[in-house]
Amino acid sequence: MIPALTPELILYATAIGLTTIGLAGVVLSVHLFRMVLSLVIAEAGVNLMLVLAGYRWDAVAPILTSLGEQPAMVDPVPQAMVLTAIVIGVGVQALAVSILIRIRQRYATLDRWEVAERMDADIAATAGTPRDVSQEAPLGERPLPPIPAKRVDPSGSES
Amino acid sequence: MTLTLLDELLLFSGATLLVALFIGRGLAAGWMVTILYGGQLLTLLKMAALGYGGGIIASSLSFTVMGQNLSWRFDALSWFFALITLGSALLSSWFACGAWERSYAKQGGNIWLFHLAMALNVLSMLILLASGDLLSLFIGWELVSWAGFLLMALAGGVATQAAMRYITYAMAGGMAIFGGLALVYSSSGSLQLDAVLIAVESMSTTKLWLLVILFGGGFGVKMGLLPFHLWQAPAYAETPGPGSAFLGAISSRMGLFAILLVLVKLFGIVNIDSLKIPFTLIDARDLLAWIAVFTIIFPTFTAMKQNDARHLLAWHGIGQGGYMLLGVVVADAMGGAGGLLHVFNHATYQAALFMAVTAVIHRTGTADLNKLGGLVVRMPLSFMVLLIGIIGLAGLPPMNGFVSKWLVYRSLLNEGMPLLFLAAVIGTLGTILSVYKLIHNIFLGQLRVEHEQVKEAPWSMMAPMLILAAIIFITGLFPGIPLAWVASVQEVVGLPATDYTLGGVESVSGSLDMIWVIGVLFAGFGIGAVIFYSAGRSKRVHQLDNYAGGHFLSADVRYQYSDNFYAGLMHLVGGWYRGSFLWLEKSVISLIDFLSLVMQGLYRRANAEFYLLSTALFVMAWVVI
Amino acid sequence: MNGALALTIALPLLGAFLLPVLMRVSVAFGVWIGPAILAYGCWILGDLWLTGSMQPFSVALGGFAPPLGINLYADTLALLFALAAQLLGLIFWPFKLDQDSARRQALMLLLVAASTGLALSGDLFNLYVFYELTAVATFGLVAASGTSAAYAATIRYLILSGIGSVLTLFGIALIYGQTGTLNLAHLAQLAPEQLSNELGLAAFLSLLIGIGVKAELFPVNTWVPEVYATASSRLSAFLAGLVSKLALLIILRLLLLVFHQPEAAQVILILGILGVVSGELAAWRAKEMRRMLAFSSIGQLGVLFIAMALPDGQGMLAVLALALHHLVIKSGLFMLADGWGGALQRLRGSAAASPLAAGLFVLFSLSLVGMPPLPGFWAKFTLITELAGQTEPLYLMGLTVFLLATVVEAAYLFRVAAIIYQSAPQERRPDEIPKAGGLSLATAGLFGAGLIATTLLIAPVGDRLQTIAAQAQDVDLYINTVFPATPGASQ
Amino acid sequence: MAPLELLLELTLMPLVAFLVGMMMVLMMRRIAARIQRRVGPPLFQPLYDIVKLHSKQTQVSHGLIHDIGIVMAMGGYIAAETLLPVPGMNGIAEKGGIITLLYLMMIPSLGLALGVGQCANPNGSIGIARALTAMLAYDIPLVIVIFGVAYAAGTTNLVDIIAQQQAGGFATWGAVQMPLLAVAGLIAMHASLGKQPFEIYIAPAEIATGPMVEMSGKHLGGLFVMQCFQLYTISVLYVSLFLGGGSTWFDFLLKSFLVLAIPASIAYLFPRYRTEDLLRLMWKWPVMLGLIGVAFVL
Repeated sequence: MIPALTPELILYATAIGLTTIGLAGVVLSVHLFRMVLSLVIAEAGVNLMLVLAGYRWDAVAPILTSLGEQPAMVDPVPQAMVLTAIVIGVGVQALAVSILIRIRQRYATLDRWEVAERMDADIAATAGTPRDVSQEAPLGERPLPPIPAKRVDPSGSES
Repeated sequence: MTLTLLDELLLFSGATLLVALFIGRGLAAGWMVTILYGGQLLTLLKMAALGYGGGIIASSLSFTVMGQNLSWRFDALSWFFALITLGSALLSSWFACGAWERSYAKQGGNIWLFHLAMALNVLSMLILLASGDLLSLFIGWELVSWAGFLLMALAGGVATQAAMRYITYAMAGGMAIFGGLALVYSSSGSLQLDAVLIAVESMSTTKLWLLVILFGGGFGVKMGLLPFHLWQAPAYAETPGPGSAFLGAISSRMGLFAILLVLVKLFGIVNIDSLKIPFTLIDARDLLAWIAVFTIIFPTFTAMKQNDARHLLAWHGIGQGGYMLLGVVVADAMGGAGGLLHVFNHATYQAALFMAVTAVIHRTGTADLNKLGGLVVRMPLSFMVLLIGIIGLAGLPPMNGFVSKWLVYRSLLNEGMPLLFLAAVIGTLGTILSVYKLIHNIFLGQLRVEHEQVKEAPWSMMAPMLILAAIIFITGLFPGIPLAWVASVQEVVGLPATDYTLGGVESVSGSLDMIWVIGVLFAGFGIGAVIFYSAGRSKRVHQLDNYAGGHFLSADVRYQYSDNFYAGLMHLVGGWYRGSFLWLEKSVISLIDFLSLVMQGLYRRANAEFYLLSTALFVMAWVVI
Repeated sequence: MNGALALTIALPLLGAFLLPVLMRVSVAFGVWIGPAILAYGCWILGDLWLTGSMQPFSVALGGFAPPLGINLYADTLALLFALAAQLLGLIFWPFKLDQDSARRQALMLLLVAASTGLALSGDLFNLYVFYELTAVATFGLVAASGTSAAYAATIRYLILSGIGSVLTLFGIALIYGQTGTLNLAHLAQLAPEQLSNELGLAAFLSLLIGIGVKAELFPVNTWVPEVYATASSRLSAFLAGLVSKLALLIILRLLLLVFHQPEAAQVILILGILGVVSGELAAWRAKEMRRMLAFSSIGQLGVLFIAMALPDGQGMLAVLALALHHLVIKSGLFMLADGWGGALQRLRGSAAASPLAAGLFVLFSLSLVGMPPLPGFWAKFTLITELAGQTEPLYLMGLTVFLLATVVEAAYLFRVAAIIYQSAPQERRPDEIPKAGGLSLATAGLFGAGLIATTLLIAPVGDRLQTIAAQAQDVDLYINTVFPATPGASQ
Repeated sequence: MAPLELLLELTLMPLVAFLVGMMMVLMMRRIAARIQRRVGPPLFQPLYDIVKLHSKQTQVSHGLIHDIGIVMAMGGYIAAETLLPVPGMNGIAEKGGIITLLYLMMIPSLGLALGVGQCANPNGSIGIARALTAMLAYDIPLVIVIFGVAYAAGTTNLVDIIAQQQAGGFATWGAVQMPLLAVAGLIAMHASLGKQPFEIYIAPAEIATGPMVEMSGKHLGGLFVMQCFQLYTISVLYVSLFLGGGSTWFDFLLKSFLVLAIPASIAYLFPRYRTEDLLRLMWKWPVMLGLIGVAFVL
């Protein structure tokens, strides 16, 4: 039986819904930019949640119009907080997009697995350590007969 | 604050360390450090009252940190072990100065670091021996294991690998002890010895079992008891000459000191005896006894297969450790005395043997038993020292090793433990076999062409060896001297003391008087010599003038049997060497490797966000339900 | 004098925004602005620390009374960490002058300001803002090192930290919805009735995981190895040493003041144990110095989480001792990693090249592993005795995992020491052997000297830590200082 | 025990041992001869051999240790004799028990080993390796037997053990009390003699009489003397452990000769055991019997 559909419940549901959609987007997507966008959705959802925390149905927006008696007002504090949260969110997203541009220039791809692979290869190259976890060379002593010496490495990514 | 004798000793030892640190460069440094060890020994002898009457000399240095007060003091037990430590340190560093030092420096060894490591070892051992409560015991313990690591690792290459393996074992042991310490602290509220003594009575058996396992395992690692013995042989063998003599003599006996202090004195053998292993009729004491007995057998028979003299001796070091623990664990008057006396005896002949082998290495450049032979004609004195050493190690009458083994056997006989008695005898016989292989392959048989010009070891190395040989024989002839110290240690530790005489032990069920036995033995040798030499002079013959089934022997043919020495025995026993402990160690390391691979995979390309979400959901669900 | 406390945050912020402009005006003047600000901040905090009567005090920003306004709460613990933030900021100041050094220095000032704010702030949302500020500053600094791997690492870290902030906001929303206030002291008063139910626990957990991203909590620390491997070692030293501790401090304050449910402590304990296990074991196979140090810091922070999970604040002393000890050791080790950054095999024979660095490495490893006279041993001793006192099996499991982790740690640290002390392979020319030198060696030496100093005067340091811990534990002291008995405006 | 009288005993016991030992060697060779259907050597043949060997002109030696080895071999047994109580003379049996005696009996084999080692002949070394392995083989049952007897008697002092056995006449003899131990002791004793089935280490065909390959002249003479002492010591040890020692000289000698006759007669009927078969035999039957015997005693 669906609980009574009070408007308050709908708003809470949308807030939590938005957050879960955002987070699911981040987890499921492969393209980095798509992940940043779904992060935006998640933040919007949480901001809505924050506003709802101080919301009262029978009250008006917390603006002091006249000096006299004021009608019942909504709690202004969460709204102030939401302002800063939104500002921070925008700042972070701008930084994220600029870094995505850099990655696009350097790695020519924004596929998260490819970027991760390239990053590991770079770190190993700068440090000078051989990459031990790769499909071509299984770990540990080879139970099978040794690979013939002169075998060209297909991926060619060996630096 | 008045300087007690113990403070003097510790300051003296600290001064030796500083001397080694700052003026260790010059060649005279070695002699100076040796003289300082001599000084330390003198200050220790000034405290000789401990060794005979018992009593305690407290150090004025004691401070409290984070609510724990630490104090240091000496009693008969620490005095006895300190005597052995300083004795072997003095003789080892005397052995190190002079000729050996020069040749070691020529081969690129760092003499300054060697003397520094030795001084550090002696200081940390004294601190461990002087520990007044469990926390200072643990601090001393860690210092000793790290100082030992330094001494083992300074030879570089293979020695560093062996030292690395040692430090992992030592850390595991140290952490087990730390865990045990924490459990004791949590149940008794304080780490002072008397507080713990009271707390032990009220401990539940499961907690006592846990403590016995933790402390036994932790100290057992240093003593090289069975499951943890793999590190000791390569570590002691690869240390440079006199270092291995010092480590072999005393370093792993610190484990026995700690077992005596904690398991025997604090927990008390009777409590340990009451810990029954469920469903079986053996209790904790029997378990320790059987571990000790297997520690006697397996390393001794592994020693027989070694081809490097130093490794053979190091494996024997582990084996003999088993006797000491067996004696202490049987814990009747003779057993305790046997175990403790064996600590002293073993220190003397193990140091002598390692020094003799180092002298051979010094002269011939190798310790490989298959590349030596016939050195008795060129190095007679070293032969004599090695002979006296192996007679002691095998435990045959004229030498002191026999007295302590006799005591251990008599205690097993009195307590009526046939299987333990049998296993101990198997250990002794195995020692005799492998020890003969040592002396045969080095000193007897055909002298090699390249060893024609080998001279006797220089006097700076020969003097300490001869002193040790003399000590072995004298304490064999008059075992009463060390037995006096052992008796006072037994009182301190709570074992029943033995009634000893100068010649040996007096007891209703069969006594031993070494003066008579050795007297008769030498009388027999005299009569034998008379019979033998009455038949006129014999002509000395060259080694190649030998029966070879009609062939003519020439210098280039290798007419010596040394490889696969006990072939007959190995046909039967060879199959039993499956290196199961080595396999156990490898499997633990590969497990850790696999787990770390899994963890690294987790961090390398893991879908971090997925983890974050899953944990958040999981935690939320857990909270809601 | 208490007003000056706010200056320590305000000045670096002001400096951060003015620096790019000043740099363009005159480089000579601009270079000294940053260090001067930080030095002044250290002086204020040092002065407060010494002259202060050890009594905590609360500064209401802008004169607004705490329940509504934001207050800075400074007890000895917070002062200690704030001073550490300013001092380490000064020590790890990016002195290298190149074309975007202005940007890097500005971000550094931002990072230090935000860290000081984290240490001092008494309001939950204010903490969130500072937390985000640190995150953004870190992104900037990591990306500043310019390599493509750094960019990749930053973006992955950014996304993870973004989700973290989403969860933190979610937690804050829940708390505000429930109690209507975000001031820690006020929350502490209201918590027993309003936040001890399921919702309170859910709020805490989302806060824990949100802030846990920065505090290298188990499931969310996958960014650590990548960021520390790509960032400059001075930055990773600052991050690993200090910033992760501050995030931990927030969770600790929350645990002490607001959330007393046992489930909260159990979650932290489990995640701590998993952190220790994964950190230490991953470090066992690490082939590269910086990545190994990153895994080791995950392990050590896991230990801090275990210490924090001890019921009703018993572990406070252990957390404090272990945190400070880890701060000194990890910063020192990362400074050494500055010169020895690359693969471990390449370090062969570098002891001969730079004996002081090798000596320092061994000193740090010994203390990290807990060799008795060094402070590392005493820190571990406090934790182990606390853990052994508990009866619940989970704590005993934590104890065994901690002990086993130390063995694994000793193994891989001394494997590196053995490699360093090996003789260099012949074919390597002497200049090819990595040398740790210059400024970073000096800073590592500084930390080494600090370590030896604490070893010598361990007793007084121990007592001082005990007083700080006792003061930090005492909840109603916190409430009374923020809301003095008479609800008058605080000074 | 006045010191003078003790001194007299200490000299007399080895002398008696030597004479009885020679008679035993003669008996061994006579029994062997009878089995092989020949007459066998005259009465004093062992003495003639020893004197002949000692009076050879060219005595060949491989060095000091070679000589000392032989001296140790003889000396060890001479010392062991003084620990063996003989009717009327106890020597220094109280000063050291059975365990000391067991160890004293190992000294000669070690001395011999050193001497042979110095001869630098591989056959000798192989022989010694086999001899020590054989010692490892027969010593284990011997030790079990000794443990059983010592535990039953409650003391390791031979004089008390003999006194206990003589107290009840025939009924309290060791063999009667502990039959299994007696049988195990017999097999172990037979092996320790190094006679026919167990003489792998002298094996003339394979390793040219093993240790004795470079022994000639007084060295071989010394080994002959050692053999006399060896036979005497082992048989007297067995007699005092299981057959209640000798209350009178005649009964003591009768028992010792009888005890020695058993292995002597078995000896020449079997071919040699290989080393590992010797080990397998020794570690299987006598050890089994011994352990069961000890189980009864416990």
